[in-house]
Amino acid sequence: MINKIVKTPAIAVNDIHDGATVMIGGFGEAGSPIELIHALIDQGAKNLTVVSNNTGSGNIGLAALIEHKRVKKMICSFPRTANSTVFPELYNAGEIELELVPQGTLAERIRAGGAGIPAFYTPASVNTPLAEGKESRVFNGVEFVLEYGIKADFALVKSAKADRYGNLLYHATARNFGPIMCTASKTAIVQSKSIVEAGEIDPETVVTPGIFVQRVVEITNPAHESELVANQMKYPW
Amino acid sequence: MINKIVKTPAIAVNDIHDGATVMIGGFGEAGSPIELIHALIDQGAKNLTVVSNNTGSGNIGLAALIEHKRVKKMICSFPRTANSTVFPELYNAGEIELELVPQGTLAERIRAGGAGIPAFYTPASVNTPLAEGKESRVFNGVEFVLEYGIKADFALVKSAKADRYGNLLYHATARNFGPIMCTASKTAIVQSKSIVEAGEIDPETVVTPGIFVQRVVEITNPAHESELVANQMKYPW
Amino acid sequence: MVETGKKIGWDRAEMAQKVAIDIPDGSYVNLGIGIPEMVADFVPEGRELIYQTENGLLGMGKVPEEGKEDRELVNAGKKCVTTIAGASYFHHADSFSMIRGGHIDVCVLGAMQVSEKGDLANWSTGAKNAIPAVGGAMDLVAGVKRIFVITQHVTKKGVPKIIEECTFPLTGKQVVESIYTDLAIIDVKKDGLFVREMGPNVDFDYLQKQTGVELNQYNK
Amino acid sequence: MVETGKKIGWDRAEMAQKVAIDIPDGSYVNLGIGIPEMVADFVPEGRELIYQTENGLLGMGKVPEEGKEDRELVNAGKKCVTTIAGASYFHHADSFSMIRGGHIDVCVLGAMQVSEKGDLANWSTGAKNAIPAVGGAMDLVAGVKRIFVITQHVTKKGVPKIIEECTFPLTGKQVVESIYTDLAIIDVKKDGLFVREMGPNVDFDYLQKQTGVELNQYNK
Repeated sequence: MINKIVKTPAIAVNDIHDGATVMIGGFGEAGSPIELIHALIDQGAKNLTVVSNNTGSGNIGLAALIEHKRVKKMICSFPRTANSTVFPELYNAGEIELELVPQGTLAERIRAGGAGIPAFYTPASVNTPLAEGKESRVFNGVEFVLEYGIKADFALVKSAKADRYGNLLYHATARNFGPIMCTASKTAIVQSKSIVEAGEIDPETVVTPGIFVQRVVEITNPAHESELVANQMKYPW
Repeated sequence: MINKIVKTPAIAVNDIHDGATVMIGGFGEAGSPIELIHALIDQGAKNLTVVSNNTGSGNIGLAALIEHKRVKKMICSFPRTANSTVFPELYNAGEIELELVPQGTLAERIRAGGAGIPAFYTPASVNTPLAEGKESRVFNGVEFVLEYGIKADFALVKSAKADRYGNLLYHATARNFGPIMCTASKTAIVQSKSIVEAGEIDPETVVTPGIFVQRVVEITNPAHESELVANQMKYPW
Repeated sequence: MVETGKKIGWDRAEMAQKVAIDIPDGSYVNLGIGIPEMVADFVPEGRELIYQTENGLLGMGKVPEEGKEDRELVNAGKKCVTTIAGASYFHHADSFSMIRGGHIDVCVLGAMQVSEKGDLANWSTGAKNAIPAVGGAMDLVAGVKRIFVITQHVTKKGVPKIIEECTFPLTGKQVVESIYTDLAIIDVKKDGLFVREMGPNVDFDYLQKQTGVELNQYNK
Repeated sequence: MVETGKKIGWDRAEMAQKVAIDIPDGSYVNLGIGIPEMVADFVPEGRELIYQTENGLLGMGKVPEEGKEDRELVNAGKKCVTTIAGASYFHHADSFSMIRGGHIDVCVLGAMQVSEKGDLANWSTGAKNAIPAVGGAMDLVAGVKRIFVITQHVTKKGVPKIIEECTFPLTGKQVVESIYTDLAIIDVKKDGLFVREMGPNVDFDYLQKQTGVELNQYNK
């Protein structure tokens, strides 16, 4: 019987190796898989390349992973938040690399990685510093830039409902990067608010088909990032 | 108030012009918008370029549109069916053009057209006759072929449920090309088995967001293509 | 000549209202973070606009009542929002397919600088120690049909933001259609910038002095 | 030497069974139209395979009971199917993301010709008046991790299908991992074709005579 359910976040992230590329879902707080990130901090893997839209808040979640110097390089669109100094300090100290990618290009590069598309052309960033050094090409009189698919060794993603096959439903705008990150990673690890029996999720409504998911762990009461930040929590606590 | 609902298929297809590119949903019978196609036959537009996976069955639906010589060119992956001689006869007589595209490339080209991606690379068809004359390029030691996005003036699509905004749900494998064709066409025209009030479709389950749809017409009892073919029906009847 | 002691130009709410009036009924609209968000409060009676937020929601509604916030139902500025009846959620690649694919009618953005040709700079001053952060701005200006900019006419230090060539790194080249400032509404045309409307107690000479590039008047 | 009067080789069901045995538990599988579809009937007890059909369904189930067919719930061969508990529907671009993106473990396809290098020809004879039709075959061979071919060893006219170089237009180059015929199971290796197993009453000499290219034996 196919059963992708694992018991704890620690087991779920157990084999993330030093130097791995890890995609981490979330748009700010929404969809951020905090419990999986904390398990990864406990696990100790370092020299990670992290693909995530932001760089985390306060001193918990992704910001804590960065603060503990586990991240060699960030690939993201918006590495600034009002309430975190972790990334800026390391960046200005030259201790973390940054590949800045327009948000839509980041999303499309992840989707391409998952869809077996090695490269595609986009109009975003043409004539801006972010297109410097990149190949460009004119189609029908309009200039486009060549961008490459991104794949990862692992993805950490948060879902609302899952089953043993790895079929996923998300909640509201917590969906964001989750579905495409699952497709682009060899091992997609999902923390889900609930796990239900196979067949309880209507096949018409499945957002991430189970084929894209390798492990699911149930986290029924995930922490709220903004609450942890408001309480000035630091991980590990 | 935004209201994309129109009363009849005739009104829905009224402005399809001679020479238009028209995407037509469906994988065989599943998802084929027969009533819209028949309305298009009645309407009379000709010299059409049709993008559709197949070329229709018997003498109804897409096969009838082809039989009435309204189609100048087909862009499709599988122009053969067990029960239609319409396309083969015109093709062998040199009266219809064919651009044969691998099914996954066809799907991705349509998606690219809708997503503002002018071109992308795919491994499908490399080293085959379908890659002849196409640009190719090696990424990480593997050869890929350059393929271009496809856009259309109109799309004809079948859905199961719709609302006044054009939000759509589909039924089972009738979904196939519908969602991507809506995105790639200037005017997406949808026949829906039912139309419900805005808000009745759960936002988590919407398959085609209304932004991609311009017109919706309710067809509560669509004809079954296989029944029409079995009864040797010919359109117009 | 502008008289002193009188209110000069529009306040933010009035600027937002001016933008709102120019968005046609039935439009799909993406509002940037900050002043652009205020546009939603001034949609003229009888018009229905649909708001897209690039983090995966079409049919964004009003700010939620206090105590009813859902921290995972947010807009691009990460503020809590609601949904209208008829909304839909989707993932980021689908969201930017809407944007890049030209399906959004209007995008309203803030600006650091706008050039005579409609070039927009709104993501970075290029300063050495600034952390570069671009978000979805480059995709929006590349893909949305009409780009409206809403901004103060000059910086807090009084430096013109509407200039001949942007000195800050660009977000996009030749992308802005119209600029809504506290002093005027200015259209970007092939042959230059044209003043469509001036705010209360603003005259053309005053406006020109606050602007880093030559302005034109319609019908002159 | 093969004795006459005895059944030579495997029938279609046995061929399908041989393929089924070689598909690991938990695999995601795409079955081509025709004989490949029979593979699903022979999955060994205790294994769970998930079937994908490229027209937008993961978790395809058995043929429906008579009278319970849904004409819009079909497989790639346009035959009515059912879904398992845990199935999902998706559109064509997402479906081929699964295929092209390397997420399907095994694809079983029919063949017109297979070459010594594992080239596959299964979509067109290249004949003048034939209507070319390719479907999803080229995407499948380009994207799926392991391609198994199931085919009669020779054509109805007795012409070998396993040959040095395909004469028909290719579906894909160097894509086939193993060939399951009525006479043998043959693995495509870098240094040639290797016979892994022969059917009842088939010996190597007989098999070689039915084959258009030199075969190798393991451990020889």
